[in-house]
Amino acid sequence: MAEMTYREALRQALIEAMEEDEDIFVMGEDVNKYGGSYGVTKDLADLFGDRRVRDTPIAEAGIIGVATGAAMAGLRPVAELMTINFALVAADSIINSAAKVRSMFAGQSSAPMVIRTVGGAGAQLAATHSQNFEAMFSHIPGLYVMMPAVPYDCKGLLRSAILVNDPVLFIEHAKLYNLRGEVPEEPYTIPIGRADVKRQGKDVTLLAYSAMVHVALDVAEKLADRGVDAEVVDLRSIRPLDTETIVRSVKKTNRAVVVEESWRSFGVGAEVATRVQEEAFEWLDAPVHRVSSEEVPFAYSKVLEQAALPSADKVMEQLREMRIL
Amino acid sequence: MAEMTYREALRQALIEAMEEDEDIFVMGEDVNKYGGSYGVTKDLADLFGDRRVRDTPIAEAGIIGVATGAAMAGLRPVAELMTINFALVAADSIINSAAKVRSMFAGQSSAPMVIRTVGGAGAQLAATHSQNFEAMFSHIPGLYVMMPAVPYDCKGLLRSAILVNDPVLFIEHAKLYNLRGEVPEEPYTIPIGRADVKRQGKDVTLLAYSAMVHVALDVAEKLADRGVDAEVVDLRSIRPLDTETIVRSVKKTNRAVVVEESWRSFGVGAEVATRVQEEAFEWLDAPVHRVSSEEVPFAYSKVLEQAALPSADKVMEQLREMRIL
Amino acid sequence: MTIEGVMEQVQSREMSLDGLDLDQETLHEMLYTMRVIRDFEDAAAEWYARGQIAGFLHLYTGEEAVAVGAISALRPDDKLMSHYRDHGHAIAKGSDPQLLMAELFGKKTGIVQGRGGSMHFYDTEAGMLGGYAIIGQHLPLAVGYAFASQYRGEDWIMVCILGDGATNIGYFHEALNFAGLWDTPVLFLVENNLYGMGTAVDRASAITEIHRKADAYGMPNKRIDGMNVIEMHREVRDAVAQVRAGEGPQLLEALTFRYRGHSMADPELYRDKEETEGWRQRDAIENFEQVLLSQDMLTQDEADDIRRQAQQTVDEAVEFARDSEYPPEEDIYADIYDEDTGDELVVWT
Amino acid sequence: MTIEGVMEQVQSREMSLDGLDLDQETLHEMLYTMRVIRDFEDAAAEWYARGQIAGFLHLYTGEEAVAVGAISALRPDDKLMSHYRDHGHAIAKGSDPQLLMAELFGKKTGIVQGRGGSMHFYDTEAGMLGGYAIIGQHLPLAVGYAFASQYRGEDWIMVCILGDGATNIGYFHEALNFAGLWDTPVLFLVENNLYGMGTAVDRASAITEIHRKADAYGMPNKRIDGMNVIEMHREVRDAVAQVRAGEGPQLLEALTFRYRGHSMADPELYRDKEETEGWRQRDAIENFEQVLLSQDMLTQDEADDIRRQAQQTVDEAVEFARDSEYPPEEDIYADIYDEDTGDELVVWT
Ligand SMILES: Cc1ncc(C[n+]2csc(CCOP(=O)(O)OP(=O)(O)O)c2C)c(N)n1
Ligand SMILES: Cc1ncc(C[n+]2csc(CCOP(=O)(O)OP(=O)(O)O)c2C)c(N)n1
Ligand SMILES: [Mg+2]
Ligand SMILES: [Mg+2]
Repeated sequence: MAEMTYREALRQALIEAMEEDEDIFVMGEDVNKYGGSYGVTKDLADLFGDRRVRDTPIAEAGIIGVATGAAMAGLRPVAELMTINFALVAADSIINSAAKVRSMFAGQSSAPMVIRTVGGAGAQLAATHSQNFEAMFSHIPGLYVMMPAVPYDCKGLLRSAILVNDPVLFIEHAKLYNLRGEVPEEPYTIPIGRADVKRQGKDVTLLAYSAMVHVALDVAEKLADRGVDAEVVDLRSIRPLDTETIVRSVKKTNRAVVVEESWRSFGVGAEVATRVQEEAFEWLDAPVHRVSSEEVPFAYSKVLEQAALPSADKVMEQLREMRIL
Repeated sequence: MAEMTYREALRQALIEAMEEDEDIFVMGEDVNKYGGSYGVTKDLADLFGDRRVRDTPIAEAGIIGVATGAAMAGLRPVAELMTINFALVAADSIINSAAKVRSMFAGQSSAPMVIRTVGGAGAQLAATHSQNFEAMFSHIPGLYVMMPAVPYDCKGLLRSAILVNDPVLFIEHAKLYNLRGEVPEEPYTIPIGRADVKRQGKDVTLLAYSAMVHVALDVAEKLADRGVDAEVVDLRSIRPLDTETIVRSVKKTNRAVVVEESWRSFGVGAEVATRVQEEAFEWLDAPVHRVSSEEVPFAYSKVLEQAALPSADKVMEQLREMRIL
Repeated sequence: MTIEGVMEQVQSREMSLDGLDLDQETLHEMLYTMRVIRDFEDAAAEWYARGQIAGFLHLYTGEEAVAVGAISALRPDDKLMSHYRDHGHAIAKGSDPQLLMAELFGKKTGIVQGRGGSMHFYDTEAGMLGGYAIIGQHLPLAVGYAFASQYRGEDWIMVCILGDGATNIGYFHEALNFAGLWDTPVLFLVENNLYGMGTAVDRASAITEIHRKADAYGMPNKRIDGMNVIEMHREVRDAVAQVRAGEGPQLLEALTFRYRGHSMADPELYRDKEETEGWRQRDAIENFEQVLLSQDMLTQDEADDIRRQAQQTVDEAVEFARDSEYPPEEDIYADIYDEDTGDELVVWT
Repeated sequence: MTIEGVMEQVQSREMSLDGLDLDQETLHEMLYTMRVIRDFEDAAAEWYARGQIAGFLHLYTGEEAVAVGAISALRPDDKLMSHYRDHGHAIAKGSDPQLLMAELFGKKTGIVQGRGGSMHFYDTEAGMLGGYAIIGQHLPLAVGYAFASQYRGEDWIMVCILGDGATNIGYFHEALNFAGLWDTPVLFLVENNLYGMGTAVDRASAITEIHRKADAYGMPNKRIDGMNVIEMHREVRDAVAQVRAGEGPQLLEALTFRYRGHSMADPELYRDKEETEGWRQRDAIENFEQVLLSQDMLTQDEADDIRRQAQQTVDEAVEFARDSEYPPEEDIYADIYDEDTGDELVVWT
């Protein structure tokens, strides 16, 4: 297996798919001449030309609408939203067009498309550029929502996202693009809806996704030093959520903490915790707790931003309160 | 106390506030000449003139943006979005402007405004016109989210919404406008963030809001016939959520079911259930369960629409599964 | 606005068949289709009043010339997307009125199996690719769909129908810019019926010559007479020929009027009865029939026959709708996601 | 596009003070402000490279004539809203460079206490009512804010600054239509620097004469020379006089160029070094200084002095920023909601 970055794994998935299927094209702000604001589409225009790698105006509602229309006509667009914060101006296109045409038109239409975008805080971009909206979009029937944490998952999940016949919101994390990891050279898929146990353990389950998986793994290391054996479940897919894997883990460990970068109230952790108590109530030794971002708009200043984000320390603190430590 | 409809109670709150404060004005699609698509602003133009009751173009992002700008300048707009479904085209204005200016500009600005809108299914309006987005907007720090169920709460909560110095998303329910109830003649406020126990009981807590309060009350009657004494808590305020009242009730009854019209996954019920297990874990005899809308886009046909909605029967079924019945 | 005030604004010509290759049969067909639309809407109103149709029902009565004139100028493989006031467009594009009426009744036999109702007709076969109820939302969809024609080197085009009110929403701006920039083969057809719900054009739009908005995208545009089915046909034919030839998108603004309220719930407080009456006097269907009669393209017997046939078509549609079954409850789970997706791609637990 | 190609498109005049009541002191002030902006940006770039400034940093280098020319034509009580490339606008509107620099450093003494950083300056006192980082979002805010002036019968106006790229988003359309319809006292000032990030105007907009988009809202509009601080002043002065007089909103498109990348992260792969070089040759600051010297409105000594003072101002700003404290962690909970709201209105449990 080759080692490559999260960014490169995504790029490879795109290239492989585009080589196989002429109907796949990429569109978005600055994906061509600029090479993508986070470099994922770098040089794609050289490989596939302006016809299949299309710069767009700054018009996210239009971008997703145009992509949806093209998908309805049988093409397979991979549309990039520069960041998920801009998904708000496209929220109607995503929720009321892309996610609706199949059911509203009784299966006569569909929108096989991927919306690639970037979420997360940590880069000092302040209140409107540091948000996590996965919980909001995962509320919507008709959408899939993916959030990979490692290069391997990037490549496999993006391929699945491109191949399924329904719209996928594929949320990358700005702080992970340079993360390196093992990635097979050949194309492969990872099923959407399958969580991944990133670390086996028996004493407590840490449920995390995207950048927070790395916080959870970090915590698990720290716990191991203190003789506590944590299991780390990487949700990977937020809609659908892999209740089975989550519940299996909690039934083994009897205690769970969700580590999420989204705001606590009405966040992903709420759904995860609710499912756990719905399906593993008898197995739980303690309530499922959440370590989330503080419920505040993110500030620019590093001190403030870091104070609002979840961290290994905060997770440790939570585990201490639960007397797991 | 006078008896009046939900619609009339809202209208009265608007009129009282507008009479008191010249800075308050109403804007939205068809609020003037047409009288409001659900009639809440009927004849307001006759009372306050075109200057203070302003028809707008069909441009929801602009409507909320303009209202936010006016609020930043010290006016107090009450902006109507014809339905919450159209809040998606205004999602960025709501979340990234109205809810952000106070914190992002360190208190130098603020957006004291009310966004009045209508949510809910049941009127056979199909997939894009029947949605419930309260969970999505309640995720956002900086916003308040209200959902009154009865005329009394309409008048008191709308007054509070108008008086607070931050943006409030005020979601009415299309099926409740003709509901009648007792409403004081004089102005009064109800604190945002206070749930209301609409029926006292000791055997099980039904947690509901908006139209589902009436389903819950209906269930409570049915339960009473069978000797089960249900408490019905009307959340009223979704952000903030009144954890105190919810938890107090569950500590008394030891069992709770959320009845919500929103889709289950990542809905309001998830947050409610999570808080209950976080704060009343030891008191719970059973997991908190949710009776929600089926996770499907709503269809037009009445059979299909009704099949997807929560109902007294479905709640009864859930209670039976929990062996409360 | 009075009809006179409005019609001054278009070069409203007499109906003339000069330069059009519309044979008698086609003309009769057009008249028939206009009558079917009119009767369909009357029946819909009736059955709404009787409680068999529900939801929002937006009728097309009065605007028939726009749909029939425009769509008669298309090829069968051309596509159409419309807004929620879509009955006339679907009928003109060739959808079966029986399936459309069944949809209004919420039946399983409906064109979208009772899922969408009045506002969401969709008929792949007819190329009627949806009625959309979020204002402006279908404009970028139409551009994207049309883009596929261009991407694949095909020569069908897309007609995207919208209202005057829809020209004020952001979608309009973004979609027209995309179309202009990418030269997608789409014709935007604005039905300017002078009102968006209860708001007159000049209370919603900073300019009232709606078509001139297209200048901002370098897009050829024109205001035309939407009450004149022949002129509608001619203008759309010409525009479509250019769009098909790859000359880029265009926009036409058809002036027209809805005789009824915005939806069945509309008390029409915002306008006088006289205004509507003026328009009814200039009824596009009666006018067209008169012209055909006077030009000897139609006999009175044929006219009566067409009237009778149209009514019969609609009666049969109602009968079909009434006789059809409601969808089974389990249909709610159908078509949320592709049901043939394998485990290697998606797992639900 | 080369500068020659672009400048053909404006009636670029020689700098002439005819008809302007700009006294020598004001002219010196303008030159000084331009220099402060230039030096401020150089310092920001330097301290970004040194890791003391982070996030997205969009510099205004090259565009100084736009901000200074335009804002010098405003009254102090006029308001301004800007996009994320807002340093120049804040400085020109009178914000203290020390507070601005402290903001870039993320300090508690910053103009918004470290909450907003580069993209979100806000200074009530100066009437600089925000830098906004979501493209187009501030346009309706500006219209709404200006509406308050009209609603209350006051006569201050709003200037709303945006980029060429921002004219393609739906917000632009909705906001300009609102402004045109309600006649709100707002002047839209488009800084057309030929690129939105890495996308040239003609790859993003169906028409390249950006100002003509305002025709769609019946709004007077004009393309002007954004490299000529005197012409900027003159045009904005004239437009503002009309806006203030209640004649409705206007739009000006200033042609200009950013010498640096879009943000500090930009490798500038999408354009040649020569293109930038051409513009630098016509530098607005050097040009202005030359004209003042040649017209005897400025001596060489004064020019040197201004240069020195500007540099000193910026040096002091950096010093202030460096010496200031970071905000305390508990600040994250400040200003989410009004902290003075009583229990009768809101209860958090
Ligand atoms: C985004 C959005 N806002 C508001 C509405 C409610 N609404 C439905 S139709 C309509 C009026 C549309 O007018 P116009 O575009 O002129 O079409 P017409 O009904 O006159 O044919 C409005 C405001 C909507 N469906 N979508
Ligand atoms: C809605 C939205 N989409 C995309 C972006 C990312 N973005 C930031 S600046 C920019 C380019 C803007 O160009 P222009 O308006 O011309 O202003 P300039 O930077 O040239 O001054 C883009 C695409 C954003 N901030 N907001
Ligand atoms: Mg209309
Ligand atoms: Mg630019």
